[in-house]
Amino acid sequence: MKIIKKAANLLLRLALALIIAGIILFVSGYSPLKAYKAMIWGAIGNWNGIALSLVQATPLIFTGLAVAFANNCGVFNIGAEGQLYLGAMAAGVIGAYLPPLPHYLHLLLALLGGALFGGLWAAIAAWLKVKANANEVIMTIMLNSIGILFCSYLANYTFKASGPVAQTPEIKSTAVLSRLSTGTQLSSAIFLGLALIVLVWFVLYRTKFGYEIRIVGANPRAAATAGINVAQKITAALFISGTLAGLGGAGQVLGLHGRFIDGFSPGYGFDGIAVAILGGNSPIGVLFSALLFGLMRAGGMVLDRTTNIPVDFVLIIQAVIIVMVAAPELFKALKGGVKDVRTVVKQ
Amino acid sequence: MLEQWLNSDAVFLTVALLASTLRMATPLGLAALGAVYSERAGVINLGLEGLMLGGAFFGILGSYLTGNAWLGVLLAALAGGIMALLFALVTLRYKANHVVAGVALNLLGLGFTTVLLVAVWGNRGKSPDVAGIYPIYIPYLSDLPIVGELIFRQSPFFYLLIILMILSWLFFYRTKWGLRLRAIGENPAAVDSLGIPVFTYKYLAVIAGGMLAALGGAYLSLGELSMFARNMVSGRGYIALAANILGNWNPIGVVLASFLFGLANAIEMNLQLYGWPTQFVQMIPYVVTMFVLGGFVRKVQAPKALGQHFDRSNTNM
Amino acid sequence: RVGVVFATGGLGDRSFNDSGYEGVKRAEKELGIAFDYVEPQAVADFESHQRAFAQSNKYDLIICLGFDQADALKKVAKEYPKQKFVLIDSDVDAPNVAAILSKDHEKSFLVGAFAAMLTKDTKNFKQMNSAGKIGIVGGMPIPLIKAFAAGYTAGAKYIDPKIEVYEAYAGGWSDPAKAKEQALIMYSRGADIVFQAAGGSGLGVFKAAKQAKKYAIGVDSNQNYIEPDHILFSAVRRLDNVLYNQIADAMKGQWKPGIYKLGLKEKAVDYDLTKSNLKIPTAMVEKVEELRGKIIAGEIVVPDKLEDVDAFLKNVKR
Amino acid sequence: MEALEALRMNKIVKSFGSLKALDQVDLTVAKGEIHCLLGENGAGKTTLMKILYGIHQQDEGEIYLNAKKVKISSPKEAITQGISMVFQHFMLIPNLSVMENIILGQEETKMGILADKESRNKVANLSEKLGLKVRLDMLVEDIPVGEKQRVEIIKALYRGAEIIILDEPTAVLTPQEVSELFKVLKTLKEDGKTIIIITHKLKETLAVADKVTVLRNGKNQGSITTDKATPEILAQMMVGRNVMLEVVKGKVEKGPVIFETKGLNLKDKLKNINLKIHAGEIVGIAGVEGNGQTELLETLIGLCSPTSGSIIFDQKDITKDSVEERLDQGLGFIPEDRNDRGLVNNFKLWQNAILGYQKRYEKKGLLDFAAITKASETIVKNYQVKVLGIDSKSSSLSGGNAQKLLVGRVFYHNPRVLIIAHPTRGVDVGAIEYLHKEILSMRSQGKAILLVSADLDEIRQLSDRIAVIYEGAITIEGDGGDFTEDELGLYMAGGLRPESKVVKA
Ligand SMILES: Nc1ncnc2c1ncn2[C@@H]1O[C@H](COP(=O)(O)OP(=O)(O)OP(=O)(O)O)[C@@H](O)[C@H]1O
Ligand SMILES: Nc1ncnc2c1ncn2[C@@H]1O[C@H](COP(=O)(O)OP(=O)(O)OP(=O)(O)O)[C@@H](O)[C@H]1O
Ligand SMILES: [Mg+2]
Ligand SMILES: [Mg+2]
Repeated sequence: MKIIKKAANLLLRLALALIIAGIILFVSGYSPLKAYKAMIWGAIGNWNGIALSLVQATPLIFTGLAVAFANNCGVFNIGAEGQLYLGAMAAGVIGAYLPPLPHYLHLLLALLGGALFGGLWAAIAAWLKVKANANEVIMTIMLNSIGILFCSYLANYTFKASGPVAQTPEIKSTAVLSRLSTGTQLSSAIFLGLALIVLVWFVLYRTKFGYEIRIVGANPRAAATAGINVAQKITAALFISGTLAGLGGAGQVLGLHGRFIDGFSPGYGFDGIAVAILGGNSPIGVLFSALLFGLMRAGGMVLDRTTNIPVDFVLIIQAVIIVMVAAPELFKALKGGVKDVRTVVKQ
Repeated sequence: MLEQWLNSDAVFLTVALLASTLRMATPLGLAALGAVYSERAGVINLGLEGLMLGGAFFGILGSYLTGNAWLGVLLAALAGGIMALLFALVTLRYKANHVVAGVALNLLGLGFTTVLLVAVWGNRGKSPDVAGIYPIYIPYLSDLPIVGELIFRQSPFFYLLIILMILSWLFFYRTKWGLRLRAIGENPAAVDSLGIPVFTYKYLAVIAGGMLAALGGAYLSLGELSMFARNMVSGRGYIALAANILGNWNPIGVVLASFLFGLANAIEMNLQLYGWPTQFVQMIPYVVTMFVLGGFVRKVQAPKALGQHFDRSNTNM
Repeated sequence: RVGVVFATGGLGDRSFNDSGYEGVKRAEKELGIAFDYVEPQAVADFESHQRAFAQSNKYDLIICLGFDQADALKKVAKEYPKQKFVLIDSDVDAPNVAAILSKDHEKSFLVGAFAAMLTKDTKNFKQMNSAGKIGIVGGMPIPLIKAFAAGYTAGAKYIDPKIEVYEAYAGGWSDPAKAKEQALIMYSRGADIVFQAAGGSGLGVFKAAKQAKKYAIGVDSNQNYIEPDHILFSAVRRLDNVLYNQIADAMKGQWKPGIYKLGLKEKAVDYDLTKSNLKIPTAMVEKVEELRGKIIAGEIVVPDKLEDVDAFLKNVKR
Repeated sequence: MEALEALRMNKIVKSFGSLKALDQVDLTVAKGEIHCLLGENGAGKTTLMKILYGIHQQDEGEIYLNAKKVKISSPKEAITQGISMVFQHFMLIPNLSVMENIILGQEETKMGILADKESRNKVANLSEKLGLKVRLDMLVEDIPVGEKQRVEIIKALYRGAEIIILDEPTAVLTPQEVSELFKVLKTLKEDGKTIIIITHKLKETLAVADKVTVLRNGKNQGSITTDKATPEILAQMMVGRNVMLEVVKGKVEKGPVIFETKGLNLKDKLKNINLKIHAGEIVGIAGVEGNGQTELLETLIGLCSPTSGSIIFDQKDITKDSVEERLDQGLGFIPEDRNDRGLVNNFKLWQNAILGYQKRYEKKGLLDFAAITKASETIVKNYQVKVLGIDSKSSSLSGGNAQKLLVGRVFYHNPRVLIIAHPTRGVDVGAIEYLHKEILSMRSQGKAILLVSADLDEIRQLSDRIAVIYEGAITIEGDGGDFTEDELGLYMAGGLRPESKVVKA
């Protein structure tokens, strides 16, 4: 019941957002209706659309979970982007260079590698925070740039595939996360994501470890007094956060690109921040907001492809939607406004 | 002897290095100052990137329409203020999460400037050249050896930064408004209970922050290139945010932090010329930051109420 | 009807995508074709855009710009064997794909040779010094751009082995301010000519040339008009022609799949002196034309990797 | 003759959602009167005052100042009406100086620039006149609570208020500080100021107030002048039943020493602390806030490790053990500030009920919800925590109930040694009576108990032995009966030097 209410409320917000964005479009001389037909059709109109939305949502599920997990322990991990890159690179290298192995073993190793390197990258920030109590926000911002450049180096020199592109060789078939349906890019990576949603939910809300993580996040002093090793929990939380982001990168490489490509991410890690916070840092919330972002991206792609509306409007529309979903009071106010209008019209 | 030394390559190169340091630091410094204002009022400003981009665009537009670069600067500040006002409304009045609202602001900044770029000049890449704001040589002083070239032949924006830094410091630590702002960032309920209009301060601070960030953007467009190019801020907003933290939310601190970033950048660009692997050289600024922060700047203290929504009737006091 | 999938970075990059766009525009005007285009935001988007165009099966030709579309196209081309594709800057070997690579290193070689001669020409060019230094500012240190650097260096050192070539990267395609600073640094260290291969960032290089009263070289399309008093010439690549011709062939039913490596020989790349106010001495032009001849004749094989430049200089006969 | 009224609140009604915090409450205060508001935790005292101060808006009812009807919709208006309020939780900015905290909002300036000298003089005069000593240039985060409270009061007076509201100002003060404060209040009364004070301490009420108004569950239980009142009557009015204000302490055979500290030192904070606690014994640590109590507590529980010395628990040296290990061995800890180290507000009650003992509710890595529910419900039942259910947020507990939860949590998990700090701070008489009973029952169960409190009555009523801590050292130690209240107060103020240490066998 509560869920349904929430969903209805969310839909209302989206509708309102689209109205506002529609006004902007209209003022700029484009037809909102055409735009939304394209967007909505493109995002959920047919199987391809749905698949596309899911494809776009997949990496955000991982990065959103990553950021959310850290937030639950009171650590702000802006570094998901860098961790995603490290994970992707590790998975790409393992997938391409390991001698032939049984399918699932190879795949498993690639995923584990991705998780491990993503985690270690985050652990650096954790270590600096705990040892030197360095602010994790800057640390992770810096680690983003460093990690991306480092991977770029590896893709340009150490593990470069021959050819004009800075990318690693194609991964062996034994390391592939199989595609779900031909004609779409949807891969089983999304199942991994869904599984992780459940797993993270379980860890956070059903285990002592998760309980302690969340206590540290809510009141570290009380946690310490209760015999919880705060530093250790923070480190663990950031490490796990990193592994989740790393898995996200691995998923893109093993399921979508089939190799690490320099600069493959348009900022999945950064969107993960918005996804996590919109989702209230709860795994379920992350799932929904990741799907929302997926729909927006997919809709945007189709809007760009099938109409003459410049792609830049997609950014604007997304901004409006995000604000509308993120600002409870604004929604209330507008609803009030709408009501007033209705009453005025009635008289 | 001195003559000789002054003309030596070493000196020449150092001066050049420091000169580019100042140029790289100026936009960061202005934006970081902006961050100080809004964050001291308790509002996380992840939207710097968008604000800078807005400033960069409207600076050019203003100069293009009026033919006067300084009017461009004015328009930039104005636009920054208005964007910030929107941001403030969404975060303060409508209680949106600051970080998310910031992300949205960045999207909006990129989207809108590009749309307008096309609308005004029918070109998605860059604006035409307009009257820019060029370095000014301060009479006599600029003829001094070294310092003359280094400090007294800079862009007006640089002097503006230094002046604003000093004024901001005075504002925060010597005026009652600054005192109140600092207090609001720590404990708005307490300040409110003394009859001080907390929200007015928050709004004004966020707006001031937006204007400063916009000036940072305007430096890039008007001060460096006399044109606007799509997405030309390219991530400086986030670096400015880092500078604001590294500088411990203190006007002087953040400007120094910006100079640190500028220096690291300048060094990086010089080292590239020695043919080392680019990626590694380009890591330098970030590694330096981590080293500095991990090594020296142990205790950075964020305003306690940063990112929190204040509601008088709902604080337990 | 033609569908175009641009490279990430999108229109307005003042080079690659834009000059491609010009070609298609011209085809629209002169051949009366219609076209739709899309500007992907991420590498991940290519595949679904290509596929959607193919699926709709409204398009006689689908043009994919950018090396990083190859992987996606491999898949999609197989799924739609009847759909004609054109791929720019990478090679996909398929019966329904025309993959076109341009030998950017060849044009870079020529402008490099020019630069090597000009940088010492202090009597025709007041601003030149005799330091014998030139530079190139790239967008990102990726193979494609390093090919520019390789050709440029090889060309310069072919003329004068003692020439020093500064090579640096802005670290992005949309950061003119940084590119400008990078160029200023090169100038302050004695370089007189800087070649830009940095997309949108490259505009900063021209600003630097203007500010330092030095010289720059444009890229991809003829950019001389941007700073006619400071841009000596542009190393152009006629992507517009390439696309125009592909479309024309398709219209006439003469379109052929295959992998085409287009260079000076095919007039796909060149240098362009027009629209600059700076006069290049004819002697130099003759020298460079002679080099063009040797390259076309295959006597000179320009390296496209920096690693190979030294070997090239050792073995090449002057 | 009837003194003219300064304030009249008429039929005030205030609800928070479904909860009716104030129901038709009347309050009349005469000019130049010290008026005390009494009531259990959650009775509505703070809410009523927050309405007067413009923080909350009443749903119904009117407010009259000097017989003039007024509408107070913000603290600003309250201040301009000559009202100022000292809140029950400190409203100070920790990283600003005392000075800055006081002048905030009423700064003296010369053309925009802060005029330090002027403000300084003004503040100095004020604290001079009232004999409230504060160090103007200290950061507030570095000063002890007592001084913080003084700062709050100066802050209120600095605004030149006519009506001054004090919400539980004495909760954290020592007797000396309290009597100082009351002197101040009396002087203010002389100057014709009107004072409304909220407290849970009946003796204080009678000592300082002219008139008392009692609230219960948001309803007005009537007013009474102090000359007609006794603690028993007031308690009766508050709780609605007879309350044992004096605990009866049975005799308990003390067992062997089970907890002991040997020459504990912590930088310059703790100096050579030697304590022995026997089974079935309560050792009370009396002392003015900020004389090392916090450090002592944190050292004993393991939050910081001593620079020298050792802690012995059952002949076992636990100096090196982590907090966790100490809890496992049966050390129970009730921290001084429930909201700081005690409870995780806005977490559910059951989540707080197992905090520190979560280990015991783990089955194969998972939380054993059956056990947790059982435990939480038992705690709520046995320790009379007033709450809707174990799923409601602990932030919705009133202080008294929050404290009961905290105590219940520790007692329920049967520790062998108890370290209890300020167990009844900010808690109403009913709850105090109850909590004291529980602590004594722990004693009779043979637990070794260390009790740190600034409340001398509490110390004297409960402790078998009393040690006075001053500037980080135990200056004197003796049997509970050895000290009169005044002696203790004297020692706490540093009246005796360590060397003249008298220890009774
Ligand atoms: N902002 C609020 N929102 C919801 N409920 C509140 C709020 N403030 C107070 N209450 C509720 O109103 C009732 C009265 O609270 P109030 O603070 O007035 O009690 P009190 O008499 O001050 O208690 P104490 O002696 O513990 O300070 C309590 O039940 C409390 O839970
Ligand atoms: N914003 C709020 N929301 C819900 N309840 C509140 C709020 N503010 C205060 N309360 C509740 O009002 C009641 C009385 O408030 P008050 O702050 O006086 O608590 P208290 O009894 O003094 O306990 P403490 O001293 O621990 O705060 C408490 O239950 C408190 O939790
Ligand atoms: Mg209260
Ligand atoms: Mg209380």
